[in-house]
Amino acid sequence: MSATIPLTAQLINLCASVILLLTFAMLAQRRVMQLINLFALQGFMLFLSTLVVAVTTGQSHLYWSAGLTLLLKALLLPWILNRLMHRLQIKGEVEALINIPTTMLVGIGLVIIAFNVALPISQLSHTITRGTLGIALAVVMLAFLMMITRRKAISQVVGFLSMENGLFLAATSATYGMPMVVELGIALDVLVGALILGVFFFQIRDQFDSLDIHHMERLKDN
Amino acid sequence: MTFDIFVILLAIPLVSGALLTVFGERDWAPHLNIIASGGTFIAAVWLTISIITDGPRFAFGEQFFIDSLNVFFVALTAFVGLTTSIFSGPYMKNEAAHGRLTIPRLRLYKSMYQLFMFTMLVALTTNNMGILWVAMEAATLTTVLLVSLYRTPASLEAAWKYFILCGVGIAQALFGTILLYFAAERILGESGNALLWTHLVNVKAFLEPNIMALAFIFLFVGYGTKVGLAPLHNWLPDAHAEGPTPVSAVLSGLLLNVALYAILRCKVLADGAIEGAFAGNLMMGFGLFTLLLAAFFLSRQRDVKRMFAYSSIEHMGLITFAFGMGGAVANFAGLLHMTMHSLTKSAIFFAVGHATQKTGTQMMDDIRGLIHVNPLIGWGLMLGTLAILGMPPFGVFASEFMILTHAMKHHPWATPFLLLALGVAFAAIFGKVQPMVFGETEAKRLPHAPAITPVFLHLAIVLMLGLYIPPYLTRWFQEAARMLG
Amino acid sequence: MPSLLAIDTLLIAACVWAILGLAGLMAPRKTRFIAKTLFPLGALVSVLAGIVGLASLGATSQTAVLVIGLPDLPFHLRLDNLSAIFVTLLGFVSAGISIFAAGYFRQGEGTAPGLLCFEYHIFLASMLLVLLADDAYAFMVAWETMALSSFFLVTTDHRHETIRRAGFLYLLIAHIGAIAILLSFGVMTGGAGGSGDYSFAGMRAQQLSPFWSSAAYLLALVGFGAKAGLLPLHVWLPEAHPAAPSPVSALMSGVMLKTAIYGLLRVSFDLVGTPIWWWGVVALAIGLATALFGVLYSTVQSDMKRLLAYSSIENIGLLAIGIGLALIFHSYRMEALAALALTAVFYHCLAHAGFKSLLFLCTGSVLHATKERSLGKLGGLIHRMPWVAWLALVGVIASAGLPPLSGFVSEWLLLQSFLFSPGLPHAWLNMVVPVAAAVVALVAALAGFAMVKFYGIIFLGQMREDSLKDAHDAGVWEKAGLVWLALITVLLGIMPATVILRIDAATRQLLGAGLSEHVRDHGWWMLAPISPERASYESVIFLVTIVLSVWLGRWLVHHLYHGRGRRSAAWDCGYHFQGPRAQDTAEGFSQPIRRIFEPMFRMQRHLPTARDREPYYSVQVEDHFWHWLYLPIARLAAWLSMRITTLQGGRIAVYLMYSFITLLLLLLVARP
Amino acid sequence: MISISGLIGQAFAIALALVLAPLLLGWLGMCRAWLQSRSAPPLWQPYFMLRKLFNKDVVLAETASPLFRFAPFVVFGCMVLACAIIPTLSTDLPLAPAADALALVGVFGLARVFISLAAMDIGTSFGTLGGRREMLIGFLAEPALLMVIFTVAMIAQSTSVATIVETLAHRDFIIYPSLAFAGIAFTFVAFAENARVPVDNPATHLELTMIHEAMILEYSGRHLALIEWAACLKLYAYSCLGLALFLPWGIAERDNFMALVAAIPLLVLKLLVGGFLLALLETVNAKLRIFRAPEYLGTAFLLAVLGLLVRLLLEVKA
Repeated sequence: MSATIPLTAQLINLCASVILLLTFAMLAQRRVMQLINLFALQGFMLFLSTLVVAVTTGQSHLYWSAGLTLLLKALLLPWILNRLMHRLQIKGEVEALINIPTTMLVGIGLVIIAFNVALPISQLSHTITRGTLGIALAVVMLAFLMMITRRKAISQVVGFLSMENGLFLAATSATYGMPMVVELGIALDVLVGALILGVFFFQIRDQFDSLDIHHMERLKDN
Repeated sequence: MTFDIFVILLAIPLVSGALLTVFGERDWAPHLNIIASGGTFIAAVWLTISIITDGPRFAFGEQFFIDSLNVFFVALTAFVGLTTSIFSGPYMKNEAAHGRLTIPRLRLYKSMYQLFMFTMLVALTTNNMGILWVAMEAATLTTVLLVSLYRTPASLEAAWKYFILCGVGIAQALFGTILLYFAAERILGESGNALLWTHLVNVKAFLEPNIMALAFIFLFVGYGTKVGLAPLHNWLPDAHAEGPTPVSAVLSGLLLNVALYAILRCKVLADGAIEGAFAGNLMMGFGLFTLLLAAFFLSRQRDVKRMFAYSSIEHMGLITFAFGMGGAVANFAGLLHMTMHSLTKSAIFFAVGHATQKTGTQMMDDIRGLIHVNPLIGWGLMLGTLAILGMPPFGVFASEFMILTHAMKHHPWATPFLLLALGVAFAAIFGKVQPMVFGETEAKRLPHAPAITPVFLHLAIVLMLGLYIPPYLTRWFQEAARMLG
Repeated sequence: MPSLLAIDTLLIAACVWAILGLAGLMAPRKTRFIAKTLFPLGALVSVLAGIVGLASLGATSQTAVLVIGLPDLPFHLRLDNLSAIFVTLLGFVSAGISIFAAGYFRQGEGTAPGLLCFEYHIFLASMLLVLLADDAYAFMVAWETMALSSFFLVTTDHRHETIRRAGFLYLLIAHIGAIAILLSFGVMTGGAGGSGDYSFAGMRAQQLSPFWSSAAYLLALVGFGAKAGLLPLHVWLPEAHPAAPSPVSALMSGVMLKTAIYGLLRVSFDLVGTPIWWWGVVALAIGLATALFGVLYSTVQSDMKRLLAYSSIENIGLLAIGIGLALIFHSYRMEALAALALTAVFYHCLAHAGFKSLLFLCTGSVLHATKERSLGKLGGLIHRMPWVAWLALVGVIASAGLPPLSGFVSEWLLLQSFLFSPGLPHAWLNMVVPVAAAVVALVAALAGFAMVKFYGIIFLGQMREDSLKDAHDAGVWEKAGLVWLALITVLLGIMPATVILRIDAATRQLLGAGLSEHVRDHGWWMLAPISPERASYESVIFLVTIVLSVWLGRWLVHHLYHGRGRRSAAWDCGYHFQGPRAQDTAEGFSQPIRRIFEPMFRMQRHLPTARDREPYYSVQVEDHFWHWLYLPIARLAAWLSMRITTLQGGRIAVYLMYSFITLLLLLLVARP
Repeated sequence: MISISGLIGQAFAIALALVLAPLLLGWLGMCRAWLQSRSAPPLWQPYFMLRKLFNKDVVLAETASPLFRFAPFVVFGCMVLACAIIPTLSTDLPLAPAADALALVGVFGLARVFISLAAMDIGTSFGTLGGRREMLIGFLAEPALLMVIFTVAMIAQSTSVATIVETLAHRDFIIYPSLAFAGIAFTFVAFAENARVPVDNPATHLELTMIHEAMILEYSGRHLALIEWAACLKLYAYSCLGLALFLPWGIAERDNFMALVAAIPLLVLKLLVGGFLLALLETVNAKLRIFRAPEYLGTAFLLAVLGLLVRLLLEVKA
């Protein structure tokens, strides 16, 4: 079966698989610094896969979005996060709420679910990269899981951004990209969001003396 | 000619938002805020009239589409936006006088307020499901800044939760949008038209049901987070309670509506593609669950704004349930209820805002005897509460009556739950508000006289609609309800 | 053909009331203008409404459709005989209360007089609309406006925590009742797959299966029962009535409770279709329990308005009994007997409206004169307030169900209808129903006990407090209102045949049968609902005989002997110089009742012992229903809320998990 | 409708009641004295008492209100009315339709309420105590009495006392077992209502036991005379009611003058026997504690209900 798949598709599938792997790595990662690096790498892989799709289909706007991805996801956001890390002097380990092995097991379960959910849909696809939809969904879910299990505000943000990466993967690989105006809008939102978050971090640290989100459990009803 | 008015509608908040970002600290800035809102409202009315007379139309190519459904929301949004800006004038001055806000924050508030209006208007009028998503996300971002305006630990926590939960939620909606595009592209081709609602709605019967179901689930969870459907609602009470009161008013009165509007647009597509009432059942289930849950939350509240936030959740549940039932009557009732809820809830928040300013606390146990402090605020809160609880002759009752009777006819199993929730909510809210309004207190004057007009203006409209819905409004609602199927 | 239809006149009356209210709202502090101009004008409108109602009895029903309302359900109004009776009641009784209020609200109490005037007149207008409404929406709007305006009236003096709580309880139960009523209407439109026509005409046209019609009936019983104060939804009544200003208590007890009876009659006889025999049994059983409960609790109260409130519960119970009997007879097509029972219901509505309003207004005068409503601190007021005292005596005798006043007529009719129940094609009913009559008899006798307590302790004996010496009699307006209501009570007492001939139109409308054939054969003074051989009552002769013998006896005694007399200290078996403290207290008077019916009460007693420094006796009577029904429900709701609020635990990770799990579940389970 | 003979009969019945009532009390006193081996007072003793009281001055308590003076007349009037309605000699009474058996209960109730109110009017401890106890007995006795009336009324298909008498006395003779129950219950009630021994003791002023006497402690002169006379009338009315319901034979029908003449001695005879039995029962019974009264009257009520059920079970052919 694999023989019938063209090389470009194989390349895209490879990129997607690497992204999935990186997501798992992020899930397992204890250090914030490493987490950001992994995130940057994930952005880079996303750029690669978008580029391959662009080359394969020859759609010009995909080149644009590939460039945007590289700029935003692989360079700008990791840089902002790094700056924040230094400015806020965040060190030490990322404390997970659930221990890492359990998280990994849950993550595998999620991947299975994601693949199964996506399976009937990807079979309908006429694009060459239909398998990646499952992977994209899995990435989204794993990022979700990461946000649930992490305790530091910054790692939650990384989780959030990596979720966006998953979405982007779905958009480019499964559908050959959304309309340009939409993609631009999305990118703008992500950027503004990240900036606002950056401002937030300072305020949070000012008020709580920490970026640990367990300080932020005052508003409750019980 | 009509093209212009739409551009003006969008341009006024955008431009004034930009202006206020720069000149927000000037003396005339609050007036500009009100004038801009007023201009938006006038433009919205103009647009509405033109839509009623000329029928639906496009703008900016096919990127924007205004029909009787969303023009109604535009008008409502512009109206509540105007009254809220009137209300926020003295309110914000008082806050500044109490030292809770600095001048730069006021600037931020005004500019973000206008930009927030802009994002909502874009979300309402866009024809592109992708831009809809972008606008929703942008609305989230602007309101996050508004919620965290006080920069207190509590407001930061609320804003953080709001941002993360809604951000994640909205991300699900994006996945849903991608899936929608994925489904549409197979029929509409890879042109940029595959996300245009007017095109989608033409081919909705040919969309692949499996993909559409999945897409709808993601869209529903995503925008549903923003609507505040349980159990995705957790951000909502925090954000409402900790932000400035005008923001609570527009969040409750407008943003929730816009999110629900997004779901409605998606539901129309899902209904066309999927056999059976999949989307409707989903909405009914979540609506009922939300309604019940929120009702039980109400009785444990101590913070007045938080309690009314839960009340908003409750009403969103009811409205979602109504639209879930579908059909001309239920949709009509749902639209009516959205209108009533927007008007009433924002009026309540206005009154609550003044009340909390007077007493200096949001804790209900510490607020007593509002009727002595200021009879108009006291009565405003009292009447608003009674209205939101569905007491006739206020309009909320009219829509609840229609929803209930329709439910009785088509889904009798749901009525006991509906009534249980409404009963519990009544006991909870009224039991808390009554001692706040009545009773004894030591009075205190505010540095700036409160703006009471918006409260009673809203309540008067709600009262009128409870007794008499003008025929043109009826036709308008019916037209919109018919479009929702 | 008159150019102005009766229904239009009534609508105008409602509008005038609303305008009067608004006029009050415009000048909230001009007490003189409000009291001496607006309230008397309101009374005038009331009289007019009463006359229109009276004139419409027996006329063909009139309908009207207003422009306001829902788009596909504008307000339908209809004035038929059933409404007309209650409109008459509303008009004539509220006239007296409004006149009284003109004198009563002179100082204003907590709320600005103008606002009170507004709430009061809106209350009147909404009650009128309830009676006229001919579709579910109009009915509900009017019904809830009525609840709302009366709620604000109850909480007039909202500075007291207890009054606020009373108001809250009242509105809550009213709201629950309204929900049940709405459901009942929903069922009557046919429920699932029905017509969905929410006008009353549509409901009449609907053919319901016995199951659904029973459901509609039971829901209506719950809904209207909550408003009327039927067990176990009565708890608001003894709280709200004492809290409200007296004219409001009078209006609520005298008129508003009757609108609930009206609603129950409307649903069970008019809208829901053919009744089933056990409906009547249910109403009968609840009515019996309510009546007995109400009267027992009324005997043990120490607050004069609470006593009257419980007495209202008792009377509502009697009305429910009558409705139950009428339903039983009606379901077996024994229309003549059903007409007898239904006439009793109507009559009792009218009678109770008159005498209970009168009594509440009297307590209002006492309250104003003494600032005191605890029975333990009153006494001997007949010396200081002769007008109020003698007029109250009229109310007391009527309320105790004694001839020759109004209360007796309705009780007599009710007992008559019990007496002829054998003949029902149902052995059980035949056995049980007469025994129920015994309970009615017990209730009537206990009502006498309660009323003697009420009157004796407030107006008779020695003054229990020194401050009572300064009490003054009611003013002119108050007196006028009291006299008006006393007149109604007396007239209803001595002219039963005339009144029943009027009522007949309504019974005939509901049942197709009435009492008029039999009643008309005799003079206006004689009431013989079936035939004089079977039963008859001539209250005029009755009254004349008693008056004559009183007068003759007096005349003879004074002429044959002498009229000499002198004053001296009370003898009291030689125990002279007993102070007012030696009299029975309110608690002491009801001690036999507490002792005999001990299990019916939830009592907390403190008895003095020989070693007490400061011996004291206290007894508090609580309602069993609080303890066994309301508190458990409240606790359950609180417990549920507590459990549910743990969902909002403050942890963002948990919140995220909720949405994650929701998403997963939907993806896995919810597929089309 | 109203015949001259009827009017004459009515007037005669009232006059007879006014005359015979004190005599009945005197007869009762005589019988009691005999049964207790005392020397008996004369039969006219109650008349002596009334004459004495009418001639005396009235001493009113300082705290008495007009109601106090008004009440004796109302009570007296009520009792006269009751006696006028109950057929003693003839069923042809023009006043009879004015009140049926239910209204009769109402008349007694009205009198009771007035005397109780009057008792409370002075504001003494004994007065209120008496009023309270009187109302207690009243609400216990009234249901039982109504049940008795119901039983009888069901037999006659009427609540009109005249019709009941006509039905029982002048139609085919049938044995009604239910009437036995009702009769016993009625006797119980009659004792209680007339302040006789098991419930009250007319001959004592002991604070623990008195009911009726406690209420009229403050009355004097003509007022007391009227009340005492009214008490006699009440006893007479109850006796006649009992006779009319359970031993109606001998009461004349409409337009039967001969029977009317015969009815008078028969009535006197019945009253003599009845009075003796009453005295006998009173003598052999002991006074009950006041809180035994509910049990006593509860028994009466139970018997009456049993009578009603027996009536429904055995005698009604469905």
